[in-house]
Amino acid sequence: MSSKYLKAKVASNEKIAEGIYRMVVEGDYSANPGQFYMLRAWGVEPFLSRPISIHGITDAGIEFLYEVRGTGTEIFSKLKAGDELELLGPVGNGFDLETIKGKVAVVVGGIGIAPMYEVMKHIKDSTVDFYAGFRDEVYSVDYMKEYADNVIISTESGSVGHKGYVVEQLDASKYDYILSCGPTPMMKVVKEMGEKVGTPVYVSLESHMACGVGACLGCTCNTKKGKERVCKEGPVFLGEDVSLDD
Amino acid sequence: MSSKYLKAKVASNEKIAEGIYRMVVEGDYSANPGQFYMLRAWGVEPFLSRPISIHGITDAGIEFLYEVRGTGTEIFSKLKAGDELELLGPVGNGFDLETIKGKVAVVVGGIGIAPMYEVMKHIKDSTVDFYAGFRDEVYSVDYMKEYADNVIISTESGSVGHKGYVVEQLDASKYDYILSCGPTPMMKVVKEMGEKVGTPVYVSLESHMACGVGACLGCTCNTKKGKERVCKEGPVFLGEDVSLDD
Amino acid sequence: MTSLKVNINGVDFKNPVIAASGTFGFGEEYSEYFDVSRIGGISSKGLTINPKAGNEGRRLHEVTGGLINSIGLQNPGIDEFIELEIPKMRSLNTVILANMGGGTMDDYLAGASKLDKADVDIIELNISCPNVKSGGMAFGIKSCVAHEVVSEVRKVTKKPLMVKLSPNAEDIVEMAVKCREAGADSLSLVNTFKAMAIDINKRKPVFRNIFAGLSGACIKPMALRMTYEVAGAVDIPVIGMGGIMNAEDAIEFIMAGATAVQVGSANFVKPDIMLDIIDGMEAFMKREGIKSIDEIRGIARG
Amino acid sequence: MTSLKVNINGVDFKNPVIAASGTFGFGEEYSEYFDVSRIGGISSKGLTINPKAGNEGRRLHEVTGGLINSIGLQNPGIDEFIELEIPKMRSLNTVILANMGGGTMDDYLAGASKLDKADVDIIELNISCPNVKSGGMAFGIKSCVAHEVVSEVRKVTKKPLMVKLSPNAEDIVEMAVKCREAGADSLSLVNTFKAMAIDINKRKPVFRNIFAGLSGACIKPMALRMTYEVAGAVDIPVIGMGGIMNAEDAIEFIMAGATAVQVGSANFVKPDIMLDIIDGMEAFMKREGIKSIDEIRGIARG
Ligand SMILES: Cc1cc2nc3c(=O)[nH]c(=O)nc-3n(C[C@H](O)[C@H](O)[C@H](O)COP(=O)(O)OP(=O)(O)OC[C@H]3O[C@@H](n4cnc5c(N)ncnc54)[C@H](O)[C@@H]3O)c2cc1C
Ligand SMILES: Cc1cc2nc3c(=O)[nH]c(=O)nc-3n(C[C@H](O)[C@H](O)[C@H](O)COP(=O)(O)OP(=O)(O)OC[C@H]3O[C@@H](n4cnc5c(N)ncnc54)[C@H](O)[C@@H]3O)c2cc1C
Ligand SMILES: Cc1cc2nc3c(=O)[nH]c(=O)nc-3n(C[C@H](O)[C@H](O)[C@H](O)COP(=O)(O)O)c2cc1C
Ligand SMILES: Cc1cc2nc3c(=O)[nH]c(=O)nc-3n(C[C@H](O)[C@H](O)[C@H](O)COP(=O)(O)O)c2cc1C
Ligand code: FES
Ligand code: FES
Repeated sequence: MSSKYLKAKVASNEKIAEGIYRMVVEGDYSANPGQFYMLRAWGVEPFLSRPISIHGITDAGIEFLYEVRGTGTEIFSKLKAGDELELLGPVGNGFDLETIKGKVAVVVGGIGIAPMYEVMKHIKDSTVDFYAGFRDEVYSVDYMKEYADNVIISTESGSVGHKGYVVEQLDASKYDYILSCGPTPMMKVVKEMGEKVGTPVYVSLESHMACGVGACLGCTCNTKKGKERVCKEGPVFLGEDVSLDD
Repeated sequence: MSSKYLKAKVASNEKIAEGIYRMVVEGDYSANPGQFYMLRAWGVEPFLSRPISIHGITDAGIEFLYEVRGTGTEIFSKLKAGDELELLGPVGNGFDLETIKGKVAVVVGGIGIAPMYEVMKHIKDSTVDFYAGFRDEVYSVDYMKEYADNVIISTESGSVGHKGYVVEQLDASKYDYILSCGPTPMMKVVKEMGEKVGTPVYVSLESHMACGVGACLGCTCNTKKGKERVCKEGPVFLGEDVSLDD
Repeated sequence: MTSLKVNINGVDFKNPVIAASGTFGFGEEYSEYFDVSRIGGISSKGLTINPKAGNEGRRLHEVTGGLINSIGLQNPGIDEFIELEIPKMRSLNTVILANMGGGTMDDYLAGASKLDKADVDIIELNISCPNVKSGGMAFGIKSCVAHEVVSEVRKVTKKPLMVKLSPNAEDIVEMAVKCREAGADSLSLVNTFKAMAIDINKRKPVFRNIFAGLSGACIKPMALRMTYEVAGAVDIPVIGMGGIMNAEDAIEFIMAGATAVQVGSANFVKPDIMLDIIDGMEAFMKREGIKSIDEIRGIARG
Repeated sequence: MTSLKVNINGVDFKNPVIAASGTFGFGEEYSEYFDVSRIGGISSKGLTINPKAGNEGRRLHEVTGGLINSIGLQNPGIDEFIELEIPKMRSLNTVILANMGGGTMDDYLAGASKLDKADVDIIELNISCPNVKSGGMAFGIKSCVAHEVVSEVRKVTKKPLMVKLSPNAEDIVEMAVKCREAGADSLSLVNTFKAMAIDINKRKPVFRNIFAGLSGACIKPMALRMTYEVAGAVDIPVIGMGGIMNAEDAIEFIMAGATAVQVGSANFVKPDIMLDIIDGMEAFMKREGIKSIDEIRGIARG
């Protein structure tokens, strides 16, 4: 699980929903679920590399699931098989899957689904309920089912599953652990629900990053222990340890 | 021949020699031979568009012949059929082909050959001797022959034709007009040879450009009339009117 | 109805997007490429009392996110501008700013006196020019020097006087305050940043004058900061510029407190980029339910 | 034999490529990615006498050709640096520069006294820090203020004292001269440029402190100019930085007169970019038949 800086070839890059792509990159990878890579497929512009979670690791290589938001992800979306990508990683801590056992809820919103495929794959001796919320179009859930005991879908538009927010479906007291990734307001609700009933909640945070390796202190968040680096001590934090206020 | 800013699709882009590419861009074009376009196939980086001469205009579109020198031409070289290109032009004056008649010598060095295909195509009622010098590899001469009465090749390496510089083959006194494009030191020699025997020499200059339309005054050269813009009054100048000193 | 109209020193602008001096000629060159009457105004290329040939040698050098230029104020002189260019500019049907430079106080005064009687809407006084008397340090570096030039020029013209600040000023806020005290009706900023490049193969500076002016996207974060600071320090209109490439950039300058913006180097990236900027600003305002640009001017100042 | 070796204030460097403060941590983070012992030196993240939590809110914002940062000198304090970090840094087997900041004169003096006895090779004094007493204007803006700090710090340490200049100085040349007069053994420049960004959707500045520091490729042409000017004004070693992305950039700084260079934001683009720069400089020198970097230092100055 040592980190490296490497160049690798894109094996495939397909659009799986509106603005959502799944890219497979060739090579031999090993990482802790929940870790991420700093990706780059350009020269100096845009200046910074982009943090993208590990979606899956297979014999064919590593998979990333990403949403097109701006310049960087737009460039990713245009990569074709054979194009080169620079990867720095795996970085960050990932989930502590030795501890997380029993009845587990995985709660994601939108592209927050990205890291959870690899995570669920590695949760052992547990039952996993997978709660996924989307604005309208549902993606990736089909193959996520592989590792989930139950799948509960919500959409804001009501196009699939429960009409409304994902958290409306969740009863935190039923679980030993809750793992969450998605928009901050959603994770805040999940964290609070867990705290109310004493269920530990792990959240995977986002932050603007420059170095990705813990050197620049640009990505810090507020934790009980003071400022911690999302790229190094995170992106996964125990909900009660971390502040989700801006 | 009005100038426009447009987007067009690359029809083809092939390597024809080491570091030399010929690109065809779709659309309907008309221009004065010797004019050029400001080309762009990227966002803000590199910041400026690149001046590239019209190599040929056909029913299929417009042809550019270019040498990979740095970032911009490198990006051009990677364009594939269907990719988009931004074109501003045609700009500049081009050659005055109403005047240029009789016994004409066209003298080029390296990629200076680019504008001359379209130029020779349009020289009427004349005999055209085409002198082309290369470092080593010879390109484009095959189809240039179409419009030339005689083709005289020189290479510095001696791989094809005369071993040495192209100007060593030229007897300026034999011609009514000489047209030249290539490295400045070469054009300087041609200009001086013409001046010695009273043969008018037209040179096509290069200069660093920003706007390409005559607005920024960044591309000026020294002429008898003072500073003139290579992108507007040029790139073609009468040799005796223009200074080729840096 | 969304309105982009602004008024600067009594002059009405269709919209707050003005072509920056030196990047747009006298407007004619670009009129082949788009309907120039749609932009808010044009600041002429920098004018001097006598015609100027400009600098020798390389004049342009590209850098990451922009370019360095060493044009050296090449221009036909104010007389020819008045005689030949103004009539053509007027036919472009937009506001005319006459950008004027000088090497001595006398140059400035002679130029301003002539422009005062000419058919231009605003005089934009470029104080980034090297001061012949003080060994070439620009008028726009020390506030006291700028104060003197602006005061004197103020006396010879009743036209709206916009003073264009140099980002190389020792203290841009003090500079703004002094220029306002000296009688400026409005301020525009920033001019180019003092910069240089070296040709490592030739082992010498790219430009004959060694130093030259940096512009383009690369300077935006600093230009925006200066605009924010200056807009907070004076009560006259501030026109922001420096690296504006799109509508979002322009809106940032407005939210920092600018009354209008100028667009320079971006014109080299796309000849009709100012139309994209105008349209983009309008689209943003519609989306956000903003009726007049006044609603968002300076809003980021809290 | 091509040699990249340089000596600064009696300290030997394998090569003139030093990691810039705040972009390279204490070196450990990057040692996973490449052999850090190959670089010339490491300037530690900015240290203060007491531990600092740094700034709240957004700390980074990307811009064309670079980034704006508002880290706010987060660091564990000089005591912890001495106890825990120096031993680890030493094991990286390269020159250690301790970059030190402060909010008051006392902070600087207390910090310098401690570092004087610590196992660091050079103290790099960061005078871009806001001066608590003078309403937050940085020590590095007015030469007289900088002169005072440097003089006092000079008294409490015998270590080589490198003063890191701010590009926001009113007059960078005067600043350099004053710092040298005050006892600086060498100068490094530039720190980040004062800049800002506005989030147009939130209608407010991106950073809590409104202003923050710009770095990266976008600042290179200005940083190079300042290095050229400063190297011409003082007779002590000048260490250039600001937007160095590759060997060509580094060579430009050397030809402008820099003894060595520092590389900051480029580390974010490619973790081992400093090795590319070192290798590229060596290749250039071989190609051009240059035996020692001294042969080209300042050569562009003519
Ligand atoms: C640890 C981590 C893991 C992530 N995993 C994924 C993933 O698996 N799939 C996915 O689609 N997205 C993921 N993201 C978010 C992703 O990094 C951003 O959407 C992306 O950087 C946006 O870049 P852009 O150029 O498309 O957008 P722009 O808006 O053009 O980006 C501008 C700048 O902001 C930064 N930025 C913008 N949004 C964010 C954000 N939300 N978080 C951090 N930086 C941001 C960019 O890095 C860049 O510096 C992750 C973020 C983090 C921190
Ligand atoms: C009127 C005109 C017509 C031209 N026609 C052709 C042609 O048909 N085919 C061809 O291969 N080349 C042509 N050139 C040269 C071509 O424009 C340059 O080779 C090209 O701009 C280099 O860009 P780059 O990004 O690859 O190199 P870089 O070195 O990365 O360019 C850096 C900067 O220098 C400028 N630049 C570099 N070299 C030159 C140069 N010699 N002249 C002007 N600007 C330069 C670039 O525009 C850019 O601003 C022409 C130049 C001019 C002025
Ligand atoms: C090629 C060029 C020529 C310029 N000439 C002038 C000038 O004559 N007078 C002037 O006040 N500013 C001049 N400028 C500065 C611009 O008007 C503008 O202030 C600066 O470029 C910053 O804006 P930008 O980043 O949008 O280009 C010139 C800029 C460029 C690039
Ligand atoms: C994230 C970040 C943190 C920085 N922290 C410090 C610091 O603590 N002390 C300091 O003197 N300079 C600091 N700097 C400035 C750099 O050392 C350097 O002077 C500046 O970034 C310009 O160089 P560059 O363009 O190569 O990054 C920091 C820069 C960045 C980007
Ligand atoms: S991104 Fe640099 S410390 Fe996290
Ligand atoms: S490139 Fe602008 S005038 Fe020629």
